[in-house]
Amino acid sequence: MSGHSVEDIKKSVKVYIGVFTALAVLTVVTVAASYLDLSFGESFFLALTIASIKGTLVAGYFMHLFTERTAILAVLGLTFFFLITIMFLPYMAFTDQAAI
Amino acid sequence: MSGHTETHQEESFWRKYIFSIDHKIIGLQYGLTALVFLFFGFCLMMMMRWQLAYPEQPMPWFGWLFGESGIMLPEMYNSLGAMHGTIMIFLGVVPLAVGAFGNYFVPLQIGAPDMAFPKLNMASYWCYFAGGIVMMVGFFVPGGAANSGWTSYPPLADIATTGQTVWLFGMVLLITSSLLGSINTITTIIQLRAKGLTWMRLPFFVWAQLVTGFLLLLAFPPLEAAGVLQLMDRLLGTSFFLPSGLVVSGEILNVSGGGSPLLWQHMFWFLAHPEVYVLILPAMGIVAEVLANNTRKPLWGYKSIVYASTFLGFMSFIVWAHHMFMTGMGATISAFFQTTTMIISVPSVVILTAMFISLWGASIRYNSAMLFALGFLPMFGIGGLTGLPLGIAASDIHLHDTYYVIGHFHYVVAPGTIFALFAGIYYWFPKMTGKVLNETLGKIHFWLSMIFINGIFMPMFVQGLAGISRRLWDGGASYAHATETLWLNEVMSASAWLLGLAQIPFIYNLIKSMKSGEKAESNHWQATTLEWTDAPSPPLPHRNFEIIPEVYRGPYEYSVPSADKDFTPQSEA
Amino acid sequence: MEIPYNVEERQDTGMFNAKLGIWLFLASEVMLFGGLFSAYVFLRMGDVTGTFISGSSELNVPLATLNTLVLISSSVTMIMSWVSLKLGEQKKFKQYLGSTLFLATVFLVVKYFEYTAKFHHGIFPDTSTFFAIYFTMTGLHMIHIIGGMVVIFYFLVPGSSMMNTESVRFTNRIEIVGLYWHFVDLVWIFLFPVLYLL
Amino acid sequence: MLDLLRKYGLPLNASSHGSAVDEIMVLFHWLMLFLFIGWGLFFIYTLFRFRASKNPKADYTGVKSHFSSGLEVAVAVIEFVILIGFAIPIWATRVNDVPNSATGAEEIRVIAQQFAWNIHYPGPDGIYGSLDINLVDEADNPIGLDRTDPNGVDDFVIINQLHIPVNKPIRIDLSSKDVIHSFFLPEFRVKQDAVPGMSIPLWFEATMTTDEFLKTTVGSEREGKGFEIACAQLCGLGHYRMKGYLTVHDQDSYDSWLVEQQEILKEEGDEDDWGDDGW
Ligand code: HEA
Ligand code: HEA
Ligand code: CUA
Ligand SMILES: [Cu+2]
Repeated sequence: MSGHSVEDIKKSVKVYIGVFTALAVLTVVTVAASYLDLSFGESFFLALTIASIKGTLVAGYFMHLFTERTAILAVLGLTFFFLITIMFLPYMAFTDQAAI
Repeated sequence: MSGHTETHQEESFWRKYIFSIDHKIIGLQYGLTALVFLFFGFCLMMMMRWQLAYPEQPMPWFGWLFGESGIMLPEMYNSLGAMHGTIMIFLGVVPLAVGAFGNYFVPLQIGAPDMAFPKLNMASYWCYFAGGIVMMVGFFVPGGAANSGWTSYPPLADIATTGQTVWLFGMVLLITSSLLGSINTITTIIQLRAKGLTWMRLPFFVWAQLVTGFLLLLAFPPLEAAGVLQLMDRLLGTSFFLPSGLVVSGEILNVSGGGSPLLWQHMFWFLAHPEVYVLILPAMGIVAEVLANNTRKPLWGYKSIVYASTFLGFMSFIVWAHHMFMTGMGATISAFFQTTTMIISVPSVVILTAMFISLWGASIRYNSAMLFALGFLPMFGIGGLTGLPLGIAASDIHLHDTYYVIGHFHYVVAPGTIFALFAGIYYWFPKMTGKVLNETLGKIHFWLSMIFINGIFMPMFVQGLAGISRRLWDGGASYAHATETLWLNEVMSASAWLLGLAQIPFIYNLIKSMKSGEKAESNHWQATTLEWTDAPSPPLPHRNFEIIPEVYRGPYEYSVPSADKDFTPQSEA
Repeated sequence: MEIPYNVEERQDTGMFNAKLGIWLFLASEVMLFGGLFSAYVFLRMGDVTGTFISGSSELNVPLATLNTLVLISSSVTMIMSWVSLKLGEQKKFKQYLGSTLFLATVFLVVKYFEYTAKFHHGIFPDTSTFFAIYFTMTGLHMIHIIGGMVVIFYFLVPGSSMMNTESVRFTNRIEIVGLYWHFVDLVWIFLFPVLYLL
Repeated sequence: MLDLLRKYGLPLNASSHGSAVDEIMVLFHWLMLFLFIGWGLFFIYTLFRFRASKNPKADYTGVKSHFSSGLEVAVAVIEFVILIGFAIPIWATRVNDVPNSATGAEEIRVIAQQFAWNIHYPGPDGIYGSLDINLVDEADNPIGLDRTDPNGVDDFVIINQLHIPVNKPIRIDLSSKDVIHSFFLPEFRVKQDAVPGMSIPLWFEATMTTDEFLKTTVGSEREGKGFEIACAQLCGLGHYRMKGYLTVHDQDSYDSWLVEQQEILKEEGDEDDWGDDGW
């Protein structure tokens, strides 16, 4: 993000520190949560939710995605769609096997 | 550093022709290397066709390649088959269509001085070159080159001879090359379009390359991941693709187990289906250019072609499991993939239809380039149409892994893509070399190729319907259900060798015209796109244009009613 | 004639070339790791003998937590180095970038201990499918870290003179290195719970 | 169209579901032929009519009508009719309604290996003996059948010889010992990959005995050659010779064949050289 004024940048430094704290806290939280006595489904959901929040913070602030150009967002949106496809469609095929 | 000085610097031979960063030189490097590989892949196939037509008879002239008996052994046949597929697709057609034509003409058609990242471009070529060398090394390791098909299905590929490891290393290099290339192409097209060259004014060839770039960019990485996993299986004894409890030739396979052979198939076809559109889209792009130019009228339904090809690109990511219907797929998921497969055939119909309709009202010039482009249309039509029964699980029961499939895809890749590439060579040769290819030889080349190529692939449908499996060393000779159609093997093989002879006028033409061909003008075909109208007479200078052109109109403004000549260049104000 | 938009932004797209280039590269990286995560999902769901659960319980969570924090910190120092460049504070830039390199080294050292501990217990990639995917994914991630370190080192020492000759371009390059580095961090953010905690 | 496909290779159909498969092929080949001939005529006409010497000045706009969109929609609609009306239901009956011995089917196991088909019959008790890979012995016990298991005493395993009764649903559970193979019966429109680590069921019902089939081959090049099992998936250097034989009996001769097998089993046990090359 070029074209920022000095003020803007100084402000964003505060944001970065905030994000860092959030990431650190969430890391501790996710580790702590793994010691809770949860079912696989619950812990899976919890762990992935936290990871997604952390991921969003990194991508959104450190990588400036929140304010990025639409061209890049479009490329990433497409990628994300295919990511979901490759992650889950094979698995769905696997659950729908004619095999017993 | 905005000096014009650098163009005047004397560059050493190495810098200029070997480690060049000029997209045109790199394009030529790609082109020549790819042609050599195509030729080589073709030679492998001509040898296989001997074995198919005359099983277990010593091969004349080349028999020494297979040891004293002169007979091709089954493991050799399998090697040649796998390498033929790999070489044709990954070392031949894609580098020629994307590496050579894409590299050379995308910057020229969008009015850019070069690709966005010239050094990356060079790296991508050398990765490809290295990948090609590694693939060739496979032939010399113990046990011969990879012999598990170009699809490399484990467990067979996991337990295959060393050649498979070499194949995997080669693939990793080729994938890296494609990734670097696609980043470059996409960036170039998005960033370096000349002033006024809006999206709907792009020549269709550029659109095709853009979509292709995205396919390569997003579909290849999962295969790279799969390649790494298979390497781990082979080198470190993991069992990603090996289930527990395998017994190979009487020995219990000593691995941890727990893997799945189907995982590989998903990851492979996630690439390999988009890959087939990588083979066809640039070909369609070339055909569109040649058609518009030689019909002397705008491409009919340009917008619908553009939308159809982007839609095609998108859909190609979610049809892959139509290659896996016979792996025991359940009703729901197969319904999904059958539906997407039927949907993806519609944009192809749209594109082909638009191209046919473009002919109406035309003033058709029949030169060699145009003949090949026209030949492409029905040939792709046959290939595409025979894809439909394969896309339905129920009919695929009978047709899967038979010669019907071989017939289907060769119609799209050989008389389809290869013809389009020939069209591209005849069309752009004058721009690349400043010389014109001989038309008579070109027409001989076309007609002979057209006849013999159908002689090879048409009978395959018959054999496929009869149920002859592919990848059979003896071409089905031992099967009763093959007896009635077995004689076709000789017909096909003879056609293949004759097709080989038919390439001689072409190769001669290339060399002869390069040396002493008729000189070409800078806009030899009276075309409208920038590479013809604004780039100076060939050979082109390092940065392509003296001044960066500006664009005022669509790509195919031929025979504009009020204009004084029958073509109106894009850059004409 | 120079290639346009190498340094300055193109108006209608709002980007310079390398910015788009790195994002495209990262998109392909997403698919690369996506492929591996897909393999993980597929194998885990087909795992009837419970090797994934027993395997992941043998991993060292405290060490990995430490490493997560180290990597997050390196991401912050990375972005701060870019900020310093923007503000023209070259000395701070070097300090921050140097810290990033240092933290990356720490990450590798910790990883080294983790790996060797596994080897001592006779755990190798061929022990079970879980460890196979564990070593593959963390190994590939490690290669990315090392690649990033090489580039960072380049801009810290031999390539830093560009800071004075072409400062805009240099800042752009640091931004791009940063994007890559954050991505590597992001991958770890997902690897960590998936491999260690589930 | 079916006659045309028959003329160009398609073998006759000897199973009850095969006609449905053929029907889809027929429908699609009609569609293909129609499109190809339609566009082909248009193509050739334009090539001739609009050559430069005849039509020196091209028409900028060309075709104005939008009949092509109608055509595209029509193609899509036809594809979907075939898809939803025929293809999906047929596949569903293939994979969902798999019969078993309780519903009156004959159950047989096929275990593929490089490069042979091991056919495992459960014997008179109708229950398969358990398998153990540690017992595998390529000469005498290729599938590792546990003869100490009471269910396994009467089982018998034949190599490359599949015998089935006519007009009775056959359920085959297909698996593989080593690599992927594909179980292909061309005349029965049956094909299924044998994937190691999985056991995949398939089923069909023969409508023609081998004897009846042989009568139809009289006078052709194929005379005297019955049904075969082909391997359709590359499985190594012996892929081309991984051929099995299928004999379809009428119920009586099938029953007596089963009895005969039991006698052989009693006399010779696993020492017998089960299976031979031919029908
Ligand atoms: C360039 C390459 C290419 C292209 C474009 C296509 C296009 C299509 N392919 Fe093909 N395919 C391959 C290359 C290609 N394929 C390869 C290499 C394999 C085998 C891999 C292996 O196993 O080794 C394969 C295998 C393959 C299979 C798996 C078969 C099997 O293993 O059992 C299937 C199944 O659905 C399929 C379907 C399709 C479909 C529906 C299309 C559609 O996109 C086609 C749409 C096109 C049309 C519908 C034509 C429209 C034209 C007209 C309407 C005009 C006609 C008029 C005249 C000609 C005059 N293909
Ligand atoms: C792009 C892909 C491509 C192309 C172009 C071809 C082209 C040809 N293929 Fe290939 N083929 C495959 C991809 C391709 N093939 C694949 C993927 C397989 C499956 C492999 C597997 O089972 O794993 C296969 C399998 C395959 C088989 C089945 C083998 C088997 O199953 O046992 C056969 C059988 O006949 C065959 C034949 C041919 C023939 C006769 C040509 C001819 O059409 C060749 C025509 C070629 C040309 C016309 C090019 C000529 C070029 C030049 C002469 C260049 C000039 C050179 C210079 C100027 C230096 N191919
Ligand atoms: Cu078994 Cu091919
Ligand atoms: Cu496909």
